Amino acid sequence: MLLLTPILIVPLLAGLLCLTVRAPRVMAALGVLAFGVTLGLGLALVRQVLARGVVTEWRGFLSADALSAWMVLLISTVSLATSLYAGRYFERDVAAGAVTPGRVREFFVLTPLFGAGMFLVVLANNLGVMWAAVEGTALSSVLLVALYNRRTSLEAAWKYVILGSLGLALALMGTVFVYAAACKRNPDSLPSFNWSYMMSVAGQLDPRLLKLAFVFALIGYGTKAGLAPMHTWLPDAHSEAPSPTSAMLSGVSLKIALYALLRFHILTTACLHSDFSRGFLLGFGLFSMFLAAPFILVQKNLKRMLAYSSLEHVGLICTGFALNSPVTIFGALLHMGYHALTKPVLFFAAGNIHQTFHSLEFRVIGPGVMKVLPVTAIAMALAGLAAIGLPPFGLFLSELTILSGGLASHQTTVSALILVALLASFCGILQQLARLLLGARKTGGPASDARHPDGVPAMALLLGGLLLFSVWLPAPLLALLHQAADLIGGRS
Amino acid sequence: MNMNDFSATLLTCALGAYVAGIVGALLFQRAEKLANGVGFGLAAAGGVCGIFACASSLATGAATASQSFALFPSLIPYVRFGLRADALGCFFGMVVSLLGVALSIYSLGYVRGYYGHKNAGVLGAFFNLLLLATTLVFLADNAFFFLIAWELMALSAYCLVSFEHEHAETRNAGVLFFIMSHLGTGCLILGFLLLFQASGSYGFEGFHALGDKMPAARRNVVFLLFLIGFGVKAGMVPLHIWLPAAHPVAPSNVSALMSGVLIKTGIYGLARVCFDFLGTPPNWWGVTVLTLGTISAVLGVLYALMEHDLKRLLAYHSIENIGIILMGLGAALMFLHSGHPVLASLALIAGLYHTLNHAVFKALLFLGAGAVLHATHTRNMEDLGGLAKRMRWTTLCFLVGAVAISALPPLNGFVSEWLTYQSLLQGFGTTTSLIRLMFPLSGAMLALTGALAAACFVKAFGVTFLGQPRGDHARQAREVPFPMLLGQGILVAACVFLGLFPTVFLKLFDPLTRQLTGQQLSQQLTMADGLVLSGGPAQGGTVSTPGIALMLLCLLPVPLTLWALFARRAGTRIGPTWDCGQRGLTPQMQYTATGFSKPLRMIFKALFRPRREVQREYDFSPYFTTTLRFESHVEEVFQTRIYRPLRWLVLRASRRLRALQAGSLQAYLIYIFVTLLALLLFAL
Amino acid sequence: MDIGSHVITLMAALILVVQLLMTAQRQLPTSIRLFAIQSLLLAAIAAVVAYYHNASHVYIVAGLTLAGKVFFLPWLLNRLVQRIQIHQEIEPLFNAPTSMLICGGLTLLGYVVARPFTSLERLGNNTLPVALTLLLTGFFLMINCRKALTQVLALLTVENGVMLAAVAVASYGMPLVVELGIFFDVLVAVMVLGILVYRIRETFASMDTSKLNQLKG
Amino acid sequence: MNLPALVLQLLLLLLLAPLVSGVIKNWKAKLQNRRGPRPWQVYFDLAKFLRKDMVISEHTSWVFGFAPYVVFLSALLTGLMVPMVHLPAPLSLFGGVLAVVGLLALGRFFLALGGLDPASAFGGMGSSREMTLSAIAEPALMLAIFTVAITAKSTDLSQMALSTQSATWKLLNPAHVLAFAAMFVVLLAETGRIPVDNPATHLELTMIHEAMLLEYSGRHLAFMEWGASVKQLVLMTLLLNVFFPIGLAGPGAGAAALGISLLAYLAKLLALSAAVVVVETTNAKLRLFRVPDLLSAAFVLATLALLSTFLFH
Amino acid sequence: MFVHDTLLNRLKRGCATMAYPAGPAPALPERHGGALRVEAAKCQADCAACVAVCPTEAVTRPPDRRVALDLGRCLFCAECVKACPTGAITQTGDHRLAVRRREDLVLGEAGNEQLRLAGVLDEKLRRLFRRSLKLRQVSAGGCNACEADTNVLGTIGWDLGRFGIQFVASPRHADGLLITGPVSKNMELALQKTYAAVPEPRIVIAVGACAIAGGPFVGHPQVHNGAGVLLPVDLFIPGCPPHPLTILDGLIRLLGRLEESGRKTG
Repeated sequence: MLLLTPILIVPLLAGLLCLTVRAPRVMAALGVLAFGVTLGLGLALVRQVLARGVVTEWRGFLSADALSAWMVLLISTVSLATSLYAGRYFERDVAAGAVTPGRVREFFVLTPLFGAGMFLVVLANNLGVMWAAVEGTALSSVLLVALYNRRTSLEAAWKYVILGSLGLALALMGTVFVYAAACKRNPDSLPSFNWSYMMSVAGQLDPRLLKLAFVFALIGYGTKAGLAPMHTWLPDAHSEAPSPTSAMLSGVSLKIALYALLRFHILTTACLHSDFSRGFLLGFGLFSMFLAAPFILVQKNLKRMLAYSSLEHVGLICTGFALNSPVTIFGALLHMGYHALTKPVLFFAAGNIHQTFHSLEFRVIGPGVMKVLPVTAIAMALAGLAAIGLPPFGLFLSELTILSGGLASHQTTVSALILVALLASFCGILQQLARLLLGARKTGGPASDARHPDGVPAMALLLGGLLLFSVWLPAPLLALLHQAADLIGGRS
Repeated sequence: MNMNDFSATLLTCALGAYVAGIVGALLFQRAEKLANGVGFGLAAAGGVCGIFACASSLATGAATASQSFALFPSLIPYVRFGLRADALGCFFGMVVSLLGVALSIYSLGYVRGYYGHKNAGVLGAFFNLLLLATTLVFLADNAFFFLIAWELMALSAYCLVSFEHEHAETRNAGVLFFIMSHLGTGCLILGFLLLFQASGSYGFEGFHALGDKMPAARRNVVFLLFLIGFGVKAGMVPLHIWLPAAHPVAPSNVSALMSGVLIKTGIYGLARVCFDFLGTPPNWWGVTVLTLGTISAVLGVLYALMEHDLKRLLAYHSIENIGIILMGLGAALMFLHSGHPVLASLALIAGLYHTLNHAVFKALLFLGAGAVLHATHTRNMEDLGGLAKRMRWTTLCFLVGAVAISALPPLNGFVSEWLTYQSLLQGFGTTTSLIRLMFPLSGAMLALTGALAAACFVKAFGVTFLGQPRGDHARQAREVPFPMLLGQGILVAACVFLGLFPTVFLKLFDPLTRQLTGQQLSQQLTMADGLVLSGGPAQGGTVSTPGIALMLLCLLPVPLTLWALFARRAGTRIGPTWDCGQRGLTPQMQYTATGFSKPLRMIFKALFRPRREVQREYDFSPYFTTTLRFESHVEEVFQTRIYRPLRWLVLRASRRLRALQAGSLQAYLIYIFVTLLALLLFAL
Repeated sequence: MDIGSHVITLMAALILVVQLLMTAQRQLPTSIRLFAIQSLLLAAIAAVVAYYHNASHVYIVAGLTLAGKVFFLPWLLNRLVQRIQIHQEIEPLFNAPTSMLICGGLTLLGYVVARPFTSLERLGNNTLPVALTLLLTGFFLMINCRKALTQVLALLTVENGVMLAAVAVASYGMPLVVELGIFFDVLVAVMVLGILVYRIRETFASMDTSKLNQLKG
Repeated sequence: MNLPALVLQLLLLLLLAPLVSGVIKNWKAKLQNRRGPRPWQVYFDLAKFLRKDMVISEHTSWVFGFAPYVVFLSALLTGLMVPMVHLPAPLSLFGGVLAVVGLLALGRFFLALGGLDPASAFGGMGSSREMTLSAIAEPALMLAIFTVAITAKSTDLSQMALSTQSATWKLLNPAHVLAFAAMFVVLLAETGRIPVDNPATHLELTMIHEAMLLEYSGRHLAFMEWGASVKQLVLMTLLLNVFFPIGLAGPGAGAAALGISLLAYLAKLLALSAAVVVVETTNAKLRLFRVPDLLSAAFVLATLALLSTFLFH
Repeated sequence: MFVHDTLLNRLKRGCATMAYPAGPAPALPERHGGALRVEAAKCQADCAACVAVCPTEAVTRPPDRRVALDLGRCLFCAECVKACPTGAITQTGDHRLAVRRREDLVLGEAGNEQLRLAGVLDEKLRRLFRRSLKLRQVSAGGCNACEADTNVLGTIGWDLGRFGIQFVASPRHADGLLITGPVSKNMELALQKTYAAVPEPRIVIAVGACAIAGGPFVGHPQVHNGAGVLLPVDLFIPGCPPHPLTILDGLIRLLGRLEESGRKTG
């Protein structure tokens, strides 16, 4: 029974249907329906993967192993929450005149395409197709970032597209070199570009070529994944995009690029059996974490702070993979899941605040948001506490797993550095959120609007999921993550 | 059902009561009175169960043989929510439960002040969460669960500290508290992970006496990490700045709980790590803890003397008492190193008994301060005065607390300081190196601290309760509702009982010292069937607080006979206070808190660096001033010399780093280009 | 066989020359035309490779490159230039001589990096170093010029560099579906860039990307 | 502890204390070449105060009335813990030197509160200065006690006296002499003698101990004065019987030995009083903020004593 | 060294306190005329020489009655002695002037040509204060002459302390007030409050003409003409200022420490 293709087709169809439909409410419903279906398919895929290890379709063109199944789950959850939130969000935006109905239609068309692109990335077996899919997601998200047509969002979109395309060009060069290594092995027949094939022949590939390929892929996909020092587009894009889009960008699109980089990392380790690629990932990961902390500390804009916090979390996930012990990789995958559940809530809350206060500057919003938007403020507080890694929420669990894995494999200094970076960003975010949410309302500014707070179902879904999975890790999910961890660690 | 199951079930229902308290308080948020009743009622019930559970398992010695039992099945693979009510955990559990009961009853009355403008339900919920988390911290039996409980405790304490978050001062204090606490937790996480690395598993049993198996360098690193981590939470001097900021702004029942129990988690941690995990310590550990303890004690009381905000004064006193406890622990570590387990357990008992005493009388004093705040809506001692006649029972309770904290004989402060003196005295003979000079010197500093504490509490009690009311708030003060008095009454009873019958409590310490140092001292320390407390060696000096109290009563007939003989016909007349014949004393003529501490401010000028500004406005001649503004400051050395410059440096560096993201696309492209070139050139 | 490799080497050198020209001059229309020539040369190399390895799908690739990059994209960009009436590139970051020097350095770097892999090529001995140089100089061109449209062109030259590497190193290009994917992506990318350039032109009334610096910190 | 010894010591304490302060006043007068009040004048004063009425300020609370009894009783209780004539002091089981220091601190605590209660500026000033100076004196006192306690390996006063008595050379031991000097300075500070505070002054602004009693009258004042004199006797006895326990009757001593012990005790007491009188007449009162220097000098003396416990023997 | 020299010097000087009252009283200076003696019989019929010359109208001679000299108001300037042609008023050189009742101070009637000696306190007060009397000195507007003479009693020569009499700082500790000065309006409240502050049983001693009857300031609107107006005075010690011996004599006589025959006691 076909499983992978519908995951791709359903969002594509939803996107195209939105072109014809008139009412924005219907478009939102379509989006929710599409990603609801993909979530269901994703769960089915997980059961299949646990049963058969790898699920392939179209003679190996689409293949899904444990890692990609896990990514499918993340993508559909985040996209579902985003489309749930986007419906009411744009109603208010249109009412406030910030965006024209045409643009809203553009949003509802592009978001499912964006989702479909991401699905293709994780399901594509062929590295070239994977590259094309990542390029596709990049392009669709550019127009989403430029939705508001303000000077700053255009600037952000331009930087996003230039840096993104440049990065992907380098990534393409990396893919070409990988393919060249494959061709060198058997020059006569046209080798298949499939990932599974590549892994089977990894042993005989030319190590020097693969090193060069990995370097290009690292810079290329690293730019898309927002690893420092290639992260400069990230704060601009995530802060200027409409909140649903920045939720998707931060929540999962960074991880898609990281997924692609991971594929190259697995390939290189399988071929070189050395710490070559691991060292780079470690270096860039730690650098991202340490670079994010000062920016968070002195940040003046709410969504930019959340963007830097994503930078820090991606850095942590990348370092988790780079520590290369089964426990740390398991921790990193778990962290991906929890971060995907937490970050969108923060962006939705930021969206509500943006629409109420018409600004994202801490100075303008000022203290006392709790008094103006109680429900949003509470959701933001909970998600904030989760983001800085406090126990009731899962992120503490995954961070501690990564750290204990690091120490168990005797990489004490690196774990200590990770801990220092986490503490630094903790101080920054706590200080900013406390100054923002608590306190008495200063005179003037919008009165506490008692109307029904928007975006609650989306936030409730994510926070509920986060709390549920912080306390309970269902067995199939656990098995999936262990399988994925073995895959990345190169032991399966 | 043997004793172990009995205490286990009691413990579980205590925790259950707290959880019910949280849920109940949140559910009935709308009905304030109900939320208050349910929330704090259940907290009190939980406390009572906790006391019986811990006391019973300590008394019957079940604590030593207790196994850990999982609180609830953990759905996460390698995390096990195991509790183990061992001796040390039970002792601290008893402290938190005892305080839980008294404070909850007090809160029933205190929270009425919040009806109408603040949400009593949320306060009740977080109060229960704090009690739950603190109890779990004491009873957790693996590092993972310990850290989770530790962070939950810090989180709920943060929410409680910034409960009245309308004022910016409260918010800043809350953030400062949480950040410093979390930095401490960072050190703890690293420490526990290093232990996990050495032992292979998270369980505390695996960590037992792990120190001997670890290389010396790593063991010292682990010790320093734990010292910093737990030192921040305990409020040791260099890391204490959050304490005088956070406690005054929190609601009084919360600051009582924080001062009474929260900072004791730091002491529990140090005791658990230094005595249980790290095996026989090198000498410099004990010396460091003793020195830091002494410095904390002296600086704590000196800064307390300069305060005229009642709750900041009490907060600084918490630092002082933590210093005294650390002196006990430090001395115990040094004795463990020099191979005197009996003396080590004496010092340990001194430290831990002072922990219990401090928890009780500090909570009592904070409740007193809370009652004053509830009645007069101000914490500034300069506006109070004359409350003795208006709030009769609160005055009595505060006086008992003041006598106890100043370590004056019949009450419990004296007993634990007497034990500390005994251990310091007997410590002199343990080594021949010059280190032994530290004992008498820290003994002298302890004496200085005790006397300064007495001076500080004469000021605090005298200026707040005696004399004439200085402000109209104080003039209209009325006695606080009954539950608040009952809460204070329980703690007064505890103070008196702990003071008069220390030998009863020494038996509770037996399982504890047997677990940590392998000694059992209760026989050695008690004489004359429990009435007299001995210092250990045969003729080593004894004290009997019940004896002192009894003799104070027996000597009462002496003045009474003198009265009967001479003064039967003498009458009493009420007249104005003697004012050298002036027109009458105004309240402003009384001695103020600042005035009271003026001599000490002059004597310790080098430390305080007092600064005073006098602005004089006059119309035509400087000799006829119309208005005079006087301002005097005492410089908090740690803030101005260490923390503020540090913070300024970090912020300046971050701002300079911000220039990296200066907006120009060219710069961003150059970053990527340089990275690419670097990798191509060097990495291949 | 060797004639083919000579031809390819020649065309690779020509591509490099075109690239250096583009770095030096400032006129927008001439840049577009230079890009068209470069794409033409690339299509030619693809055709030669296809001829010698008689791989049918490479012909399709060559044809697509010809259609897309030599005719369609330059036409699109020229139409855009007319619409926004800006022809002159303003003061670049480095003046002409320094940028030429830097390109020289980058070429040297390209050769150093590519040296161990020249054995891979079966046709034309140093197309890989040229491809790498093309990529690096395209990157440098993007840094150097401030006009949005020139940045698009620089991006396309980088993309040409990658395609050249693909043709040179992989025995005869990549599988067709990958080539198609890449090709369409490039097309869509240029269209999106065009839309953005147009919008920036409307809101900022100028094409100078250095004005895009409000987002700080 | 046997009851007759306790009652005897109590009576001795009550009767001897006013006599000692009377003797000191008389000798001071003699040294000022005037006849001065007779040594038993203090009895007459106390008797008169007891008979007189009391005028209590309207602002005072119950603490004002409670303080004199605490001062008086705590002083008496410390008296019973200190060996005066017979070696194990009647209540030596109830507390050693630490308990004595603690009880004196309790007395001082309530004395200071008594000073603050009537809301008069003098009382506040007196208690502020009293608490400050006693706090500065405390470390020197404790270090001196530690020195002796370390050599005697006990904090029990009787044990200390016994250990000093056993080795006669101990009297000339530098540690003991230095500790005695430090304790002597602390004695002057605690009992409010001239270098620190002038008991006979009329200037309220210079008083320390007297300022707290300004509001007391009648029997309260009697108990306060009596308590103060008992406290002075206790401190003197502490000084004498710990550093110079010559003639102190051992545990099983007979009547004769007790007699000799009493005589020796009185002689030593008079000698110490003479020393105090000499210091008082030949010195002027120090400025308030020069007193800490005096007390830190005492602290240095005590530290030297501590060092010399193991440097010189 | 310093201590050594002081001690030697002090011991050499020995006790400088006078033997009085055990020994003889120190001689009064000759200018001090001592108590006055008024023999009304010697007065000539309508002679009023002394009345005119007295600065404080201490001497009165109402038409129908014999001459009356009020020693309370008298400043002992001895003008009347000089002015009296017949020597009716003479100076007796007797230092014992203190009296218990105000009316005892008025001389001239048949029986009391001379002052009666001050009687002892009533039995209850005497037994209370006999050996320990603490006085609180209040200077109610005085010219500091009486205060100086009272102060002299504290010196080593007179040494008031040996009788158990002591001046104290706080009225709470005092048993009585020793008032000097004519009690000016400004000091009235202070005097009242000090008196109120002294616990019962308490005595009041007025020293000097001002305290008794206003002295030179008698009749001045800002003055209350002595303490008697406001407080019940137990002992009057006339003189302006009374010689320290007189004050001392008054005090110890009040306490009954001076058994002496001769003059009647009041």
